[in-house]
Amino acid sequence: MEETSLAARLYRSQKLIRRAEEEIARIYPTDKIKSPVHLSIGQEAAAAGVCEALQPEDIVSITYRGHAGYIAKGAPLKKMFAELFGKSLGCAAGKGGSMHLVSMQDGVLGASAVVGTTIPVAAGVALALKQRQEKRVVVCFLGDGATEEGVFCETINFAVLKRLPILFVCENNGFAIHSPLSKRWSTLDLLSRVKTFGLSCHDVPDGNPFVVYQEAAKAVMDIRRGGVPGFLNVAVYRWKQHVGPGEDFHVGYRDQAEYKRWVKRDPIELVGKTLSEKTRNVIDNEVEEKIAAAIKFAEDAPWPNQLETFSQVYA
Amino acid sequence: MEETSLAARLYRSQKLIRRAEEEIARIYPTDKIKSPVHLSIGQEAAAAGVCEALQPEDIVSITYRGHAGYIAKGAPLKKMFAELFGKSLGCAAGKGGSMHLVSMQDGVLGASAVVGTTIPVAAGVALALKQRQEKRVVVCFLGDGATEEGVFCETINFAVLKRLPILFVCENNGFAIHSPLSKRWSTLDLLSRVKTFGLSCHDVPDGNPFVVYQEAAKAVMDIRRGGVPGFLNVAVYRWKQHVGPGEDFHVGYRDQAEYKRWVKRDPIELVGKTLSEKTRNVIDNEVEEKIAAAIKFAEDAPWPNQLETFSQVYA
Amino acid sequence: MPKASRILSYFEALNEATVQVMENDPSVFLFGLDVDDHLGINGTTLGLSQRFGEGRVFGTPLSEDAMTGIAIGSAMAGQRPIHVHIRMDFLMLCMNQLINVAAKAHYMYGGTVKVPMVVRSIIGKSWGQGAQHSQGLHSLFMHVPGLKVLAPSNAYDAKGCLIEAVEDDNPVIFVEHRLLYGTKAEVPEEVYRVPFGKAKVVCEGNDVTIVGISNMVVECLRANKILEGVGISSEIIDPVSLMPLDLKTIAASVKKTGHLIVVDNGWTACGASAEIVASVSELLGDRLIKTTRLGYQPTTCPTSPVLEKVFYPNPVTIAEKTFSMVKPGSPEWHPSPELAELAYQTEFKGPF
Amino acid sequence: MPKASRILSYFEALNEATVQVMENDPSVFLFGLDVDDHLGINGTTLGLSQRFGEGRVFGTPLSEDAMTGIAIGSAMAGQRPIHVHIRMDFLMLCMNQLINVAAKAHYMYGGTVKVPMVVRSIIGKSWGQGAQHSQGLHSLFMHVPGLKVLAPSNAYDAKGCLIEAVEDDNPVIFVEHRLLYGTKAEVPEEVYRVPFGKAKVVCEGNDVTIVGISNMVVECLRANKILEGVGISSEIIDPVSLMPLDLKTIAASVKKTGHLIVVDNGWTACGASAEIVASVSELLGDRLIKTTRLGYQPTTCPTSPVLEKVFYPNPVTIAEKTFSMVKPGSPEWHPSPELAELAYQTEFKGPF
Ligand SMILES: Cc1ncc(C[n+]2csc(CCOP(=O)(O)OP(=O)(O)O)c2C)c(N)n1
Ligand SMILES: Cc1ncc(C[n+]2csc(CCOP(=O)(O)OP(=O)(O)O)c2C)c(N)n1
Ligand SMILES: [Mg+2]
Ligand SMILES: [Mg+2]
Repeated sequence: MEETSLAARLYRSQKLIRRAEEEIARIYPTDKIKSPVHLSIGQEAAAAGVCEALQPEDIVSITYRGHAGYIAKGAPLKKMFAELFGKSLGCAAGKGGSMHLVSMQDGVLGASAVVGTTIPVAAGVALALKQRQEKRVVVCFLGDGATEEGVFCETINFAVLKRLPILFVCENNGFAIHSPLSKRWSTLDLLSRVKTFGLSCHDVPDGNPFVVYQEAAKAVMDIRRGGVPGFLNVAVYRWKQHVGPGEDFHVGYRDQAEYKRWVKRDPIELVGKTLSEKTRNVIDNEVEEKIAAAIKFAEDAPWPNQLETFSQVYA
Repeated sequence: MEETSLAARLYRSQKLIRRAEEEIARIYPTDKIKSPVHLSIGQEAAAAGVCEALQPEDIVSITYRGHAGYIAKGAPLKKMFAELFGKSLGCAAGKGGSMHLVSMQDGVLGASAVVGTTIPVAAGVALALKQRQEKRVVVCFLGDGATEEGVFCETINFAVLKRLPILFVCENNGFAIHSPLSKRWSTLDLLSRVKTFGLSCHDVPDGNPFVVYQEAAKAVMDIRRGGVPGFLNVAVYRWKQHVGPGEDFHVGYRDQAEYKRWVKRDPIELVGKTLSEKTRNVIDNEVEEKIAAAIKFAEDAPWPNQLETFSQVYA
Repeated sequence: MPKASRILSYFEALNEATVQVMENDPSVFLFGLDVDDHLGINGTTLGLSQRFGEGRVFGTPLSEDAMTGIAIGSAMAGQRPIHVHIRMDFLMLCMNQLINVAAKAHYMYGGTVKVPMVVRSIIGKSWGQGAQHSQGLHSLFMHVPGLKVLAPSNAYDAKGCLIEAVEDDNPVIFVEHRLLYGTKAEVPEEVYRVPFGKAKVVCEGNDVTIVGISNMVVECLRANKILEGVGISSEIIDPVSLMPLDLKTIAASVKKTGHLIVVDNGWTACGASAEIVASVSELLGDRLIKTTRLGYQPTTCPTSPVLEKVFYPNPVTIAEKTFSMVKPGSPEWHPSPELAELAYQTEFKGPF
Repeated sequence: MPKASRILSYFEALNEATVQVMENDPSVFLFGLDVDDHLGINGTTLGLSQRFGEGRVFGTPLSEDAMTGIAIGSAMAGQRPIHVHIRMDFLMLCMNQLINVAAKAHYMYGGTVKVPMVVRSIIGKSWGQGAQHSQGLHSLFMHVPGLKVLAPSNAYDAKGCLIEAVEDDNPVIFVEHRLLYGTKAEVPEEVYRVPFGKAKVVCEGNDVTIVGISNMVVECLRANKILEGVGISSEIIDPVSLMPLDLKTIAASVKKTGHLIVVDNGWTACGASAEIVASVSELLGDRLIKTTRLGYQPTTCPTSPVLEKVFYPNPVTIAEKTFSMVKPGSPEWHPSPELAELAYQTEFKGPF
C-alpha cells in the first residue's frame, strides 16, 4: 500500500508539521497563542526524516523550535495546541508554552528556551539507558548556533568516552536569529571537528528528506548495535522569521534569492511528487482533520485553575 | 659570550624555576607557606622555552600552577615568595597566594584557581591589544585538563574569528590531578581538533626546551605579523604531587617507570650539558643568590595590616 | 551650559548614553549576541555598529561564558566593554566568570588590576516568556562583594546610570526590564550621571514606605493611587542602585512611617527584599516597625496567561498587602475592578 | 530492630550513607571529578568504585556544565545521580543547568518529569584557599524555587541528610564544609533519615537565639561557652535544612529570647542570614525584637593568614556581637585571650 510506504510516511509527517505551523501562524494575530513561537516551516525534513528512523520507545530531545520534533515523534497534536493556547490540557499543563513542549510517554524530552542546555540533558538520558542496558536510542536535535556553546563539545566528548547511545542531529539553517555562520564560526569545519572527538559523522548537505532518513537509519542502527555516538548534519532553510509567524526578507539580513532556491526544493513537494495524487489527497485530508480537531480541542479546553500556579514547584 | 646564549638563557630560566620550587618544597613543612602549592618541577621547559620567545612587553596568562610562567616571564621572585608567605609585599599584597600570582608590569596576567577561567580572559587581553593596534602578543598557558572545559572551544573559535594575537600553550602533563587522559578524552586528537577551528598548530611531543623555544618563536612571529592564533602542545611530566611539595608514586595512579624515563630527559640537564661547567656554575650561583635574597625578603617583609582585609574590594 | 531636556523613551535614553560614552572614550566598546542586527536589543543599540564600526560594536557566537571572560580580559587591559544579554536568565551561563573572576580580580590580585565592565541584561515578562526568559536575578549578584548592581526604573535614570556604570572602574550588573523600554521621561541631552548608592523618594507619604525595584516602581506608583482612595498615604522609594544600597534614605522613611513593604521584581527568598527588610530591622532596632515583602510567587514562572497573572506582584496585590499591613484590624479590602483597571492604565512619566 | 550507634567522623558517615543508598537502590550512582581516586573526596567516596564498579562510580572530564546536564537527564530518565564537586565555587560553572533546568523542569514540563539528583559540594576554608576555593554559596540556591538546600553540621545529620536527599524526588544542593570532615558524632548503623525543613535546637538558652549555619554551628557552640562566662544564656539553633527552612522553630525561640543573631558561613547581603532575619521580623511583627547578622566580611576572601582570620566569624566575634546586642548599654567587652583560646580548642560531639 502506497499510503504506508516510506514516502507516504515522510510526506504525512512533514505535511502535518507544515500545516500545523501554518495554522499557528494564521491564529497568532488573534493573540490566542500568548507564547513566542519559533516555526520550522521549510525545515521539516530534519525532524521527519530522523524520527522515521526511530522506534516508538526511542527518545528525542527537541529545542524551543520544537513543534516539528514533537509532531514527528508522534506526540499528541491536541496537547501541543492546548499548550500553545495556555490551557490546562496542554502537554505541559499550560506551564511551558511553545518553547517547552514535552511528552515523556512518546519519548519527547522537554525543550528548553536556553540554547544548548538540552544537549547534556539528552546525553544524561542516554547514560541512564546505557546504565540500565536498555536498547533504546536518544536523538538530540540542536541548532547550528547551539554548537557554539561550550557544553556541546563537553557533551560529545563525554558521550564518546562512555559510548552513549545517542545521535546528535544538527538542524543547520545557517543562522542564529539574524546572525549567519560566517559571523559566528571561525571555520565551517564542524564535521571534521566532531570527528576528532570520535563520533561517526553523517552529512545531508541538501536536506533531502529521503537522505536524512537513510543517514539517520544507518546511524541509529549502528548505535543500537553498540557503536560510537553519531552526529548528523542536516542543511535546512528557515522560511519564516526567527520567532513569530511572519516573513522577514525585507529586514535585510538574508538573501531572498537563497530562500527561493530552497523553496524550489521544498522537502514536502520533493516527497509528494513521488506519490500518486490520490495518496497525497488522502493524507492531506487526514492532516487537515487532525489539525482541525487539535485546534478545537485547544479552544474548548479549560483554563488552568489559578491555584495551579503554586503546584509542581517540587515533586 | 656563552652566558648570554640561547642555551644559557634557557638553562638559567629553568634552573631558577626548579630551584625556587625546590626551596618552596623545603620550606613547606615549616608552615610558613600557608597556601596550596602546585609545583612545575619537571615541567620547566614549557614556560622557559615559550617565554624565551617573547618580548618584555608581551603578556602571559598563567594558571594556579604558575610559578614557572611567572618566573620565566621575568616577574620579581621576591614578590612571589612574599606572596607565598602571605606578606604585604607579595605580588598580590598577600591576598592571592600561590594560586593567584600576578605581575602586570611584567606582563603576567593573574592566575586563577578555577581551571580554564583564564583562557577567555587572556583572549580578552588579546582583543584589547588588537583594538588598540598594539603589536604585542598574548600567550595563554593552560593544562591538558583545561581543554575539557567548554570555554576552551568557545574561546579558540572567537580568537580565530577575530584573529586575536594569541598563542595558546598546553602544558600537557597527561594528568588532571590523578586522572589520566584516557579517562577524560574521547580521543587523543586534540591537535587535529584545534586545527579545525583554524588555529596554526605546533607540537613538541618530547618537551625538549630548545624545540619548545623554536616552535614558540615561529608561532609568535607569525602572530605578530598578523597571522592566525596559534596552539602549541608541549608534552611534559610533573615530577611532584598535583598539589603540595612531595612525591606520590606510592599512591598508585601513575607509573614510576614513566617518571624515570622523563627524569632521564630532564629538560635542565638536556640544556645544561650543552654548556661549559663554568657557565653552569656562574648561572647556578646567580640563581642561588637570587633565591636566597627572595626568601630573605619574604621572611623580613611585614604582615599586611588587618585593615587590608577590607580594602580593594572595589576599585 | 546644560542643553534642553526632551522626552525620550527608556530605550532611546540607553542608546543615547551609549553613543555619548563611545564618542567620549575610545576604549568603550559594545558587544553581545544580536547587538548589531536590525532590532538592536529593543532599539537600545540601533545604529551603533554603523556609527562606530565593527571593531567597536559587534555580535558574537553563542558563547556567553567565553564572551564574559573576554570582556573581563579586555577590561583588565584597559578597555571598557559593555556586554549585552537579551535576557538576564542567560547570565547563568557566565556566573563563573562574573562571580569567580570579575567580582574578585581587583582584590585577589592585590589591587593591581581593574575590571571596568558593564553587563547589560534584560528581565523578560509576559507573553509566555516562561520559566527561562523571565527571571530577575539581580539578588544573586548583590550577594557577592566586588560587583555593583544598578536597576534604573525610568529613562532619565537609565541614561545617567549607564554613563555612571561605564565610567565606574568595577564590574557593574545593569538590570533592565522589558516593559520599561517604551516608558518615557524628560532626559537631558548632555552627559550626566546618576550616582551609585543613592535612593530616590519618588513620592512622599506618611503611612507606609513602599520600596519598588526596577519596573515595580511603576506598579507601586499605581498602587499608591489606589491606596489614596482608602486614605493611605504611601511613600514610594526607588533604590535605583541595589549594590551599593542606600539604606539611609529607606530607613529614614521607615522611621517616619513605621511600615515597610518591599516589592521586588524577583523572588523574595534571600532576595533584595530580604536584604532591605533585614537591614532596616537592624538599623531601627529600638523601635517597633512592621515589614513585609512582595515579589515573584515562590514558584517557577508559568506561561499560561491565567497563571502568569498570579505570578507577578501588581498594583492590586501591592495595595491589598499594604492595606492589610497598615490597617491590621480592618476587614479585608479589595479595590473595585474599575479602580484597579484605572490603575493599570495609568502611565507615569519619569524622572521619578 | 535498630542497630547500635558508633562514633563516626563526618566523612565516614557520608561514605556509609552512600554505600547504603547504593546497596538499596540500583538507580543511584555517584560521579564527579576525582570521586574514584585514592583521596576519595576527603574519604567520603573511598572504596566505592571498587565496591560498585566503574559503571556506578566514576570520575569525569573537567566539564562541570555538561556533567550537571548529564546528571539532570539521567535523573529525568529515572536514575538517582549524586554529583560531587570538591569545591562549592565550581558550581558557578553549572548555574545554568542548576537554575535554568534542574530547578524548573518539574514545573515547566507540567509535572511530567522529576529530577531526583543530589549535588554535593564542599565549602573550603583556611590555608590560603583564597578567593575562589572558599565560598559558601548556598544562599544563591535558596533564592530559586525548585531547589532544596541542606547543610548538615555533624556526622549524624550528614548521614541522615544524605539518605534523605538521595531519596527525595527533587534536585538537592548538599552543602558540606571542609573543616567538618574530621568531627565526630554518634551515628546509627542502620539507614535513617533527617527530614527537610526541621531545625534543631542544639542547646537551650534564654537571652538570645543564635542560628548557626553549617560549621558555624560549632563556632556558635564555642561562643555559647564564652558567653556563659558573662552570664548570657544563648539558645543555639541549627537549621540543618536551608530550603525548606524551619522558621517556626527559630521564631518560637526568638519569641522567648527577644534577640536573634544569625551566623552564616557565607556573605550576609541577600544571604541566608538576611532571609532568616527578615522572615522572623515579619513573623513576629507585633513585638520588638533585636536582630543582627554575622558572616563573611563583605570582601573577597584573602589568603594571608593574617587577613583570613579577620574574614571569618569566630567564637570571639560571635560572642562579642552577641554581648553588645544583649547588653547594649554596657561597656565594650572582649573575652580574655585564655578564654578565647580555650573556646577554640573545645571539640563538640554530635548529634546536636
Ligand atoms: C544561551 C542562550 N543564548 C542566547 C539565546 C537567544 N537565542 C534564542 S534562539 C537563538 C539562536 C539559536 O540558533 P540555532 O541554535 O542555530 O537555532 P535556530 O534558532 O536557528 O533553530 C538565540 C541566540 C538563548 N535563548 N539562549
Ligand atoms: C573548574 C574546576 N574544576 C575542578 C577543579 C579541581 N582541579 C584543580 S587542578 C585540576 C586539574 C587540572 O588539570 P590540568 O588542566 O591538566 O592542569 P595540571 O594541574 O595538570 O597542570 C582540577 C581538576 C578546579 N580547580 N576547577
Ligand atoms: Mg540556526
Ligand atoms: Mg595536566
